[in-house]
Amino acid sequence: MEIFSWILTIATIVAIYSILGLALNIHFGYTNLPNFGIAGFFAVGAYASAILTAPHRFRQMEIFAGFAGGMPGRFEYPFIVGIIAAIVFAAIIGFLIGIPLLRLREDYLAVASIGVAEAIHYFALNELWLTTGSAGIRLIPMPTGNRYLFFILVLFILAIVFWITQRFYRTHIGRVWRGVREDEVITSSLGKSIFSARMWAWVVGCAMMGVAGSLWAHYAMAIQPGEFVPTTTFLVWIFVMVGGLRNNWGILFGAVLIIGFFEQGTRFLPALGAPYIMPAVRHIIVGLLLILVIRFRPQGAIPERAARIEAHI
Amino acid sequence: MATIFNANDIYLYFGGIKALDGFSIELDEKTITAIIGPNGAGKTTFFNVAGGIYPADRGEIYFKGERIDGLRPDQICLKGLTRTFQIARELGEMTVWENVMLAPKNQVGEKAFSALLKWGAVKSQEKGNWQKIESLLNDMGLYEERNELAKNLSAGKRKMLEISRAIMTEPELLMLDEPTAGATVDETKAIMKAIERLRDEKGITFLVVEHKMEVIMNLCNPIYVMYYGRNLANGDPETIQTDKRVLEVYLGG
Amino acid sequence: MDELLSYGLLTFATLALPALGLCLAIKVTKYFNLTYGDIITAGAFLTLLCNLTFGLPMVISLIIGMTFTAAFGVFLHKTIFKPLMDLKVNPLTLLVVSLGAGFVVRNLILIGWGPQPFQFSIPLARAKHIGPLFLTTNQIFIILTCILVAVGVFLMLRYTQLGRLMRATSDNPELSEIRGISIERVYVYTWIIACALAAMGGVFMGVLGTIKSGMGMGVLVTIFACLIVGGIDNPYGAVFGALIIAFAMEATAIWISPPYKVIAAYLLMILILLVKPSGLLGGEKIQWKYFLGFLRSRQS
Amino acid sequence: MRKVSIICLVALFIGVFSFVQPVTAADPIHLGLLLPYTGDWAWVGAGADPGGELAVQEINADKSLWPIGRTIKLYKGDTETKSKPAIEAARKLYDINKVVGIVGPSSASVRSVIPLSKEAGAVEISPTAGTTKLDVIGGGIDGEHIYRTVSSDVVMTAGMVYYAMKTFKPKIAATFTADTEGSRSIFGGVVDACKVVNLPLVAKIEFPSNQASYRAELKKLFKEKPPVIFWEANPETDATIFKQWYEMGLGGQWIGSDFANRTSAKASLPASEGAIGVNPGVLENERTKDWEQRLNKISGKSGVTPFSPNTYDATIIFALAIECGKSASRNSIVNNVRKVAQPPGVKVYNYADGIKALRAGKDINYEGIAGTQDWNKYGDPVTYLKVETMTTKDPSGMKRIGTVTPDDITDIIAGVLKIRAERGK
Repeated sequence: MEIFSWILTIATIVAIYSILGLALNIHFGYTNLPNFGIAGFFAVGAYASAILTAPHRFRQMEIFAGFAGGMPGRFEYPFIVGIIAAIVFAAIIGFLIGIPLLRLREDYLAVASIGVAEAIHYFALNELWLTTGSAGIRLIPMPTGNRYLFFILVLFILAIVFWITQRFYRTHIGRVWRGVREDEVITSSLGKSIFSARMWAWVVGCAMMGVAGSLWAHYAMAIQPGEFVPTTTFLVWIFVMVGGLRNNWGILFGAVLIIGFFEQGTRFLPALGAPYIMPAVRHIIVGLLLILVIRFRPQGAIPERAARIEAHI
Repeated sequence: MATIFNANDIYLYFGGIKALDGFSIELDEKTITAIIGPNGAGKTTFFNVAGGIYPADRGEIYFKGERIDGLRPDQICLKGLTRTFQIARELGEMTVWENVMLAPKNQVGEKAFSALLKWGAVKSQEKGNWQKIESLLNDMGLYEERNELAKNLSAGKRKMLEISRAIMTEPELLMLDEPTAGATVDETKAIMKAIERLRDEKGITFLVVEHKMEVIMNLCNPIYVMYYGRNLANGDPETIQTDKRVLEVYLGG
Repeated sequence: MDELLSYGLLTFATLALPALGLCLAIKVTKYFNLTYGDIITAGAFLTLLCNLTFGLPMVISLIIGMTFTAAFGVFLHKTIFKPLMDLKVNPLTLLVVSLGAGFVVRNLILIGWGPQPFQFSIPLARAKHIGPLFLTTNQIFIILTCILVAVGVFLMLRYTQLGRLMRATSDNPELSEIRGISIERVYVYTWIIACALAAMGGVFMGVLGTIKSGMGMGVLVTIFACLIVGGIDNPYGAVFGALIIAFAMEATAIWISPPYKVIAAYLLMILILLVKPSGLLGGEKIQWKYFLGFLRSRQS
Repeated sequence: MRKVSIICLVALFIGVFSFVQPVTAADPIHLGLLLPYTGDWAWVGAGADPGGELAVQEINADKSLWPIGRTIKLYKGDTETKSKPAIEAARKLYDINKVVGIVGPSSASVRSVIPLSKEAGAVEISPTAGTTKLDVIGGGIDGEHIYRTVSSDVVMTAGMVYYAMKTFKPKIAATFTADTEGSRSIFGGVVDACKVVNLPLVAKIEFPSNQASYRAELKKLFKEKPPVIFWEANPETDATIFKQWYEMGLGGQWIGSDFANRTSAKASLPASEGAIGVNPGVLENERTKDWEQRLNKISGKSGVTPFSPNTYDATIIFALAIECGKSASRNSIVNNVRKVAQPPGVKVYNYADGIKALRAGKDINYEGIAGTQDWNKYGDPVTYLKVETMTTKDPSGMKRIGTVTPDDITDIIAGVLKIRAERGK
């Protein structure tokens, strides 16, 4: 029945955004690294995967239309190569960017990371030889052929990412991260290197964002630089804060709530006046929601739950 | 007895203020040494320098014959020198057991990949650590609160928590900054007992900064007296109690 | 070369005042406010309202616009940020909240004026050669005003009572509270100044280019780049950073390639973060926290 | 807490889907109108929308002329000029509203929607996507049933160059285009067209949109004083460009594309006085005058809003295809959409005649308002082009000064396609 195919579409998008949310949880929720450059790493993953998997036909079209053609369409590698490349590139670029950024105090880090994401966005816009610029990359193959199987795939990957995030929370590395979050001086006095802890958290999160990017590219089958703008980042932040920072279930909840129901639900409402008003109203409500949540329920809908040793051992 | 730790005239300036002005100290193994001195004498500052939080402007610090000044706090800790803080600083949003579980050195789960892949190793090691921690918490009277968030503990309990955390790093030299501050009389007694027992059983050397005289005089030997970042006197309790300069600047002055 | 001078100065004139205002706000209130970009937009649109809808002359509209923007800024502070600051939340939380506030303001403006661009009703003029410069009278006026206002703010900071209060508060809020300074008052005054400067910057952008909802958010990142390059804790640094960023962008456009002028700003920012995180004229305030973590680990 | 949240979710779930009702034969035929109503290209949606409204109004006007006895109902989706919302909106149209086909979307998001239409086995007729990326896909080739009622940018750029040569006879020229997809598509077309008429381009400047200053770019552009500049940018960028161009007193004749429209004129006048736009437009004759009046009743604006004729044609073609196949199934539309739009068949000039001819069992060839809509193998038509100039004299900001018909530019187009074919090898 078609309605399910629609739900499926939305569910896929929600799942992909949930991965971004979980990554942000590792960055900000666990380690207190406010990453406002999510869109950037999302883009890195998407482009890495798209460039490596786009078919020759795309390149021919580019050349036909009078463009250089460039990298996309040269390789035609399978999806698995694409997604691995997405992870690797996102991790490497995250590492390189982390070197200057991770020295900064949290709020400076936040602002600087916005700049980084914008730089990546403009890079994608202008390096035609690599990304074909604003035209973007299309004809990206969907690995499983049909959306239903792809949804299973996305769900599977989401499950893995979710498990990894949970696992990190419960094992030592997660404790170190949260120790860094709570008090760096103490944690380092207990023999844990602050910098490597932050860097690990940062790189792991960036890699996850890369995965999300790759999935998005193969799901949309077409990407343009215009998608990877700060608004994307802010959307992720908002649903993470609303759903419940530091609690992975809360993040899933937030994603379903904001990305799924809120954004889609408004599509069913009749347009009020000029067409641009409805999205504006939607954004206003999202903004107010964020403000109110932080004011009156800062821990979000589903807060962090104290881990019990009995459950652990 | 062999020297485990010595610091030769350490200087540290904050702008114009001489926080440490050529302070020197030498610790023998398995002793409980105390640093006393009026407020602002630079006791905590010395801890911060020894712990690697502030780099010293001048002077050398040796631990087990290795030079450790200029190292990061975590590197110093890994060498076997752990310090606690004057105002108990707990990792508030983490439970008590997590706080202590954070301390043990080179755990398998510390590397991201082994945390994901080496299930068995991680599990068994954490079980082992927990057994140690369990008994330790029992001794420290924290077992009941093991699943509490650390921020909900009383001041005394936080001290206990901090000390237990420090112990779990299995140090050879443990530097305690006012371990009994804010603790009730009983808690103070418990802490003193714990310190002595650890010295005798585990052979840990202690360096203690303390204000409570009864603690110092009953527990520590030798005692260093610090005054405006300088050594004023040192020796066993009797000598200190009878030392004129000390009496002047410190005891009743 | 001379074109670089003219264009650089013009870009500088659009960046300097908002950068200065934001710098003051951060210095005093101790958090980054992402709503600031949309306050810039609000300033431009409020002025547009007076100038276009009510047909008032430009200068008067600007003054009214600045007044209302300042009032609006104070309103935001009182309703959204102050309650949280009273709860002593950390700066980051305020930053995230300001993000939401920005969403709201931006889209309110969008609903009010729609997505299409606007122009102030100013007669067109041709540029003239004045020495090395090639500018219209309006542009010269704007550049001069910008410099004068900046200097005025510096003098205010140095010599007036308010300036002293602001510096005292930014150096040590607790202490100044003990001294009996009403921090809230200082916050409010700071916001008034910051928002007035924002409005002025927005109007300058409008006069030199066009006005559009969301214009401020676009320029905000560049402004942050100015602050980081110049040193966030230093008002002189903010203006200096604006100067550097402006000329870097225009130089890139002239000698390298126009599309890269935006990247140039961000790359410059990252470069500065790499070599001197505290900014060119900034103190060590940013670094100290992680000499623990990173700087030391590089040495050993 | 988790329980509560799950309950909330379920409630929301029910809330959202209570909107959805099943479709039965008696209901109106659902047709999708997927346009960028918001985002960078909001003006495209605003311009095209009335065309669709008008067409539906005319189709549903007379009960006796309803396609297969059912009315047509438009469901609108907003692409927000981005692909994520475009996909979501298209999904909703296909799955929830069960549309038989989609009119739209624009170049910005068309590439993300094609796979969806392909999977749905539905026809997609874009009234606004001029991008040359569609020149070699669609028209039913490997199952991508995407057609256009707007001509490719190749045609428009040919028109631009043709008009420039005819009117100004320049020795050299230059291009000044934004770094957006539409602009790059125009740029590619202009470059090839200039090769054909061997008009050397002394400067090819590309710039980022929505910047505060374009002085450096303009300086570069006019280094060799080209008498003609082919440009494309979005309205707010135009406003900045023209203002600063005027201030710098650089001279030269601007020739733009469909982006040189009323919106950009409103934004950039008076500085842009005299700038020319060559864009898809209707012929000047009785039929279109009358059509324009009907449109104005709907749009409440004077004149022909951008892309409204193309949207009108696309909607009409859908209705005719449904009648032709005697079925509102996606598959039947796929099979019949070409039949009604292009030769062979009697030329019909409006919906009523078309439907009557079909009922009389004739083959028809719908000749649209925007153009003859006779598609090539890739489903691309060659539409009429109008030439307008930006001026404060006309209240709308644009004054029509000429027309370019397909015949004028066939040679140039042929030349361009030849160049491209060679490049394709």
